[in-house]
Amino acid sequence: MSELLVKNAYVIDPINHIDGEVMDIAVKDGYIVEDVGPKATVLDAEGCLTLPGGVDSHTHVCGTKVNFGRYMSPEDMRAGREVRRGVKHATSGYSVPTTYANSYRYALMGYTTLLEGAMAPLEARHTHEEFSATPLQDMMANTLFDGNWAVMKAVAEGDIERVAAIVGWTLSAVKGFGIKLTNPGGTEAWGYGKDISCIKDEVPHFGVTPAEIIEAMIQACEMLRLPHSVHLHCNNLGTPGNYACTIGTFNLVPDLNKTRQSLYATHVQFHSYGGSDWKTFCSKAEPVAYTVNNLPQIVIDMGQVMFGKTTTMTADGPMEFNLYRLHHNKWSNHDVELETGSGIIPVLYRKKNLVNSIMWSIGLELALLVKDPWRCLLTTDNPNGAPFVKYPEIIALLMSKKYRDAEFATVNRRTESRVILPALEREMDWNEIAVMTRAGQAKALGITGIGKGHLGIGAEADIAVYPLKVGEIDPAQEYQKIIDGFSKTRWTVKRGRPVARDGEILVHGENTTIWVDPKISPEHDMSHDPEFTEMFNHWYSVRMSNYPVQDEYLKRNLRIETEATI
Amino acid sequence: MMRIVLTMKERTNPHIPIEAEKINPAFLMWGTDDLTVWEGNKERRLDEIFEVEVEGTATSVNEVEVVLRGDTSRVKRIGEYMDGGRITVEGNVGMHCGNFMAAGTIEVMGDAGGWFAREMQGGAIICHGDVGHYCAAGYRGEKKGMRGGKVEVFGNAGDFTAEHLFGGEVVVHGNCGDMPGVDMQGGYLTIHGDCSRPCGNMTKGKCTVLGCVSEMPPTFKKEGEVEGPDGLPLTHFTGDVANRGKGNLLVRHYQYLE
Amino acid sequence: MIHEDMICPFCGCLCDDLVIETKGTEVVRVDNACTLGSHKLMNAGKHRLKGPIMRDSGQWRDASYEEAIEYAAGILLDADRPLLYGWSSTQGEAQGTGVSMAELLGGVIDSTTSVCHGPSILAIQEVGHPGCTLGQVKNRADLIVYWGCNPTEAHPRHMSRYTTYADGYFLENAFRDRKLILVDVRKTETASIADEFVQVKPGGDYAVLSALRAIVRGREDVVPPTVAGVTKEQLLRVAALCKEAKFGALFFGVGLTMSPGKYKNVRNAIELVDELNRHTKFTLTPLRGHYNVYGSNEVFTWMTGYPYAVDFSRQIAFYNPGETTAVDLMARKECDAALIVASDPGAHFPKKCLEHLASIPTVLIDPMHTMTTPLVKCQIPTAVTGMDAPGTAYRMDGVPIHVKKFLDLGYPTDTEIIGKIFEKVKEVRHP
Amino acid sequence: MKALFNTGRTVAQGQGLEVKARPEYMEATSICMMNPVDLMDLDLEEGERVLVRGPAGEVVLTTVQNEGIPRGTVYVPMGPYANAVVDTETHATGMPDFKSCIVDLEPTDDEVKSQTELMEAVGGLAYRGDEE
Repeated sequence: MSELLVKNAYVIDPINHIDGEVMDIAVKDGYIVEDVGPKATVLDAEGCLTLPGGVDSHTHVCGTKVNFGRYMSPEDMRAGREVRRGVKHATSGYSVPTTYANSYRYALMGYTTLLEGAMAPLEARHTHEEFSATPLQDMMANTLFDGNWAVMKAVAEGDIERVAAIVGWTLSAVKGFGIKLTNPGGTEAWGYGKDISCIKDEVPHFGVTPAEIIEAMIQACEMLRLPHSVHLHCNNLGTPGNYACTIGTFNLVPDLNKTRQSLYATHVQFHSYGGSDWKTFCSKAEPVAYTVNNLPQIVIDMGQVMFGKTTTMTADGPMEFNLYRLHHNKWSNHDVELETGSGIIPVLYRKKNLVNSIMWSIGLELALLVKDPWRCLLTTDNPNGAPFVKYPEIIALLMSKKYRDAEFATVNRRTESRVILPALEREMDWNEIAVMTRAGQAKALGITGIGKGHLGIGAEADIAVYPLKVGEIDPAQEYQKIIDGFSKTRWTVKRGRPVARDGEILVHGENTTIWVDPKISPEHDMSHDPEFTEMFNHWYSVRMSNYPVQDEYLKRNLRIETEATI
Repeated sequence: MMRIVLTMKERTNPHIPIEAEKINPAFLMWGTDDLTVWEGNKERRLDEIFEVEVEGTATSVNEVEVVLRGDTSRVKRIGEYMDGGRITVEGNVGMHCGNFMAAGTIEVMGDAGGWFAREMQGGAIICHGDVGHYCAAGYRGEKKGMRGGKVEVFGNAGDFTAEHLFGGEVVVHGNCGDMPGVDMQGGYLTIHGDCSRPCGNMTKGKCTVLGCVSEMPPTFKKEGEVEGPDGLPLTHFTGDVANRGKGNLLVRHYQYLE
Repeated sequence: MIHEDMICPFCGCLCDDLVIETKGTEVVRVDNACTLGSHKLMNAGKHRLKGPIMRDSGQWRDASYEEAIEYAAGILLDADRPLLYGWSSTQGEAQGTGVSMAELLGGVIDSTTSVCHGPSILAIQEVGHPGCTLGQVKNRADLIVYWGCNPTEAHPRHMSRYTTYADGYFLENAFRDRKLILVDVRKTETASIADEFVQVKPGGDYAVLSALRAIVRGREDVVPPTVAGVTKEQLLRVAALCKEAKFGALFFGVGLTMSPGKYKNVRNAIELVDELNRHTKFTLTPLRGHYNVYGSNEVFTWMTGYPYAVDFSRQIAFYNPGETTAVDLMARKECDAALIVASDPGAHFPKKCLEHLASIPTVLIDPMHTMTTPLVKCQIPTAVTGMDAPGTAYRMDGVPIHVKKFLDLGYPTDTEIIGKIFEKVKEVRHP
Repeated sequence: MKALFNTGRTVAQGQGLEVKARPEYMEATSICMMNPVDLMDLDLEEGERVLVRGPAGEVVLTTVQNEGIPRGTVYVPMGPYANAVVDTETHATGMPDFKSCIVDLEPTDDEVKSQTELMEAVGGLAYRGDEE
């Protein structure tokens, strides 16, 4: 039994409608309680900003493709090298750091829950192995279904229940959290070196379109009663003029769920491009944000680009090949049989570069133009737009017009005619930032019920105390203080235990893997379905019995069982 | 002027490498008391490993001369990030001598280990003996290698000399091993002796081989005869065509692997 | 007892469809495995070292596990430059513990990668890796290229499970529809079934790859009439076959990594595949040897940032093959103690390395009496992963497989033994 | 006679891997595969022995003829015998020249050493505790 009291905390807890109240937070055995005894360990927050632990609803930190990013980039490891000390392992890497480095850096910024954005089911074991080497955050994995043969066949047959049954079986088997679609249909086409340009193209050999896949998956997701909605990386990422495809996709989405969105569209910055080629490239954040504002069933995340070196990695194999042809630097590709693909290339976003400057503007425009902060979440699609350590700078950019203008003055001069950023006056407040970095993310992921993203009684005691005195700082003017304050917590508390303090890692830690196990009726159990098992044993290169992730790969874990309607 | 003489002491196990990036005028000019080097996994005070003699003082790094004596063949990283002054190694030197060096002069009287002048930026570095592999080369995974300065080797150089060369000048008076100038993207490489398979995959820059090239890469386009230093007739190639390259390779004699 | 869908712990193919029949601690039947795998599995319980052994005044004697573990921790703690080498034929879990121990000790940790596909990794680090899982090749590839390898002898089921003889979803008659190109310096058995056998002069791979790249780019004009023993006509035919394929898959072996130029050969192969991707779909996969050598690279990478040859002597991770690789360390007599795990440098390292290994304190963790046994001071036998221990292994294409246990012989696992050594190390060198 | 020395895997070597102390492994790895014409030039019959001298030392091997091996090269299965002649030079890549060293071949009547003898020659101590 352990007790902790965070005293004199200036709390912003949007889910519980607390917006700047000085209070004490009592913690017992990892959960927030009404009160604790006199022997509790006391952390005096001294009136500093105290938020629920940060939640990243879309990041790439663990698994095959992330590790390949590390494997192919010893030059990236030359940055971020720190010596082993105390409980802390040696670290290396900047854009694709080691698991420990990721975990420590997120912890120092007050983040306690992460969603790995893309896990290929066939390689799920790898993701879970890395989860157990990411000690200071609770982890979830979105599972890729964009090129899943069984799903596409069921969609072609119009059998949505079968789609749900396949998704349900797979999530249970690979201990996944939610449904991820990355360039649906496009990754299958890439198997033969082709791509799909938008939602109405037909996937070669399978007779379905991305639109059909997306619509079916949204329905299947609700049939399975998954906590999170379908999580979509739209077709046609990164190409001039793709905003039309993005809006077309959004318009497909029905409103099916009262408690959360029906579609989470990720890194929308990369999907809000105008122009007909790179020469006429421009921002279309406005029509995209307008669409989002009109469709409450959609939540997006920014996918903000920040200047500097990084590594792009995505299941979107064909897109990465196009990037490779543009940059002619190194390129890795990894197609996963019957399921998905992936690609990795290093990039350098430069202020001098017009396209890069426009990309940087678009992300900020989206965040400022989407009226409801619960529906545009703060991400960089780590590390695609930038490594997550840039989040504090993004927060400052959103809170300060002055900072945006100062930065805008340093980017490519021709950017001005292609974007609307300089015209946007909005400056976010503390509460909006708290929504965009934890409360909104937890709600979108459907994990508030398991005590994430808020500080109410019974919530997991994941708490971030920042060295920021809300009343004493003017974020619009003193943006450097915002950057510094959000870079390093005074305390990060994970499950009731202080894990970081003033830039120091205090414990080795042990995370929880959160996964979803939909309860499906026996007649929809795919493990006995002859067609499904036949497909497995004929075309996969592993036997069906060797495919599911064994329990021993999940050390500490939280299984969310859902009552599926099939 | 300030002169610092470091003489290697007798060691229990002379095979354990020593990492000594602090042997750099920029550090030594402020005193040697707090400086440490690593002998394997043990951090040692500089004076545990070397006899240290200091004469004079300096107000700028350029007034510092460092001399190394004794068996320094296992001492790595001497002059790493050097940005001025002078280092003279009287004997042999270990790996990574002059890594990232930006200015100043390093002169090695004996032989040098691998990665001599790796990723050099500027200044001058001379080896009177032979150098190991990867002289004036890049680092694993990094696209650009040496970017500036001058490397001069009076003996022979090993394999992968000037790999990923991007700028600056490399002169080898003896022979080079296999694949000098491989993946080079700029700069000048001159080999007075022989070598095999130069400049595979080169995109830019100029490499001159005054001796004989064996296993000449088959993907260079012959442009004609040109006159080289001392009126020597050289054959001028451009390539590497396999990589859309626009580099220049000038050779005295060559032979394909047919 | 019959065990189905078992995984073969021999090569990087990690075939997972084996049927093994056991009677007590005897294996009486192995189905579906190749000759290498079934030979290993049929002898599963045999030839094991009974317990730890140590050298004592010029004699071998039996020792207890406690004594051997104590000795191992002691020599590693005493060393200025300990080397922890091997790691390919063991569980991922043991590899992870090994990395943490190397980190705390300030040692160098390297896997057998450095004498196998290490150069492939160096090449990938320069230009990336256009790859895919093996099922992707099986279902789609209409052209297979084997370069500098001999699957018939080293990966005997590779062709039947993943390439030439495998059924393919998108191929009507897979065997007839798939073309095969073999490139090697010698004419092996595989050559007899190849549509093109390209015999390269030893050391000529780089030149042949460059010539093919130039031809694919339309610059055949510069290519001389013969390149390293291969005629220009044949090069043109090969390039055309590659461009005409709908899905080409190039597999390569140590014929590229061990030949002069080493990783530059592999880099050239990768860049050829990159170039071909501008025309069609093409992938490349190194044929990894040990069943879990790729796992060692994966584990090392997520923990340290580097796939092999990691030097922790300064409490940060440093990587530079050629400097921090096992052969180089031994050749330069740098390491002053060594822990060898699940590998056999005695058989696979040049003689001069062995002379050094024999002269320093060393512990071997291996179930069998190997060529390294005579060279060490102490050996600790453990369970064999995939026989009497379960664990994680990574297939040559990066697919992680849970390797299963089917025997109980009472030996501790590698993870347990290394964990115990690590505990002893931690008692002295507090983290 | 000079030859290029190539090493690599064979099925027999692979099968012997797990039980290296046994004669099967010695038989599988102490052979020198060569072109029949080269064998004739050395005035040897298949099965007779050849002394191979390389950059790091010498070793006696049993000849096996193989028409797939080009003239001027020999193929020796990877293992302790091959490694008796391969040098430690890795060209700073970590990888020795397992496929590209030059050796000298001459006929010999000397016996092929056992693998244990090879290990003892480099300073090892044979273990015999498991002999039946």
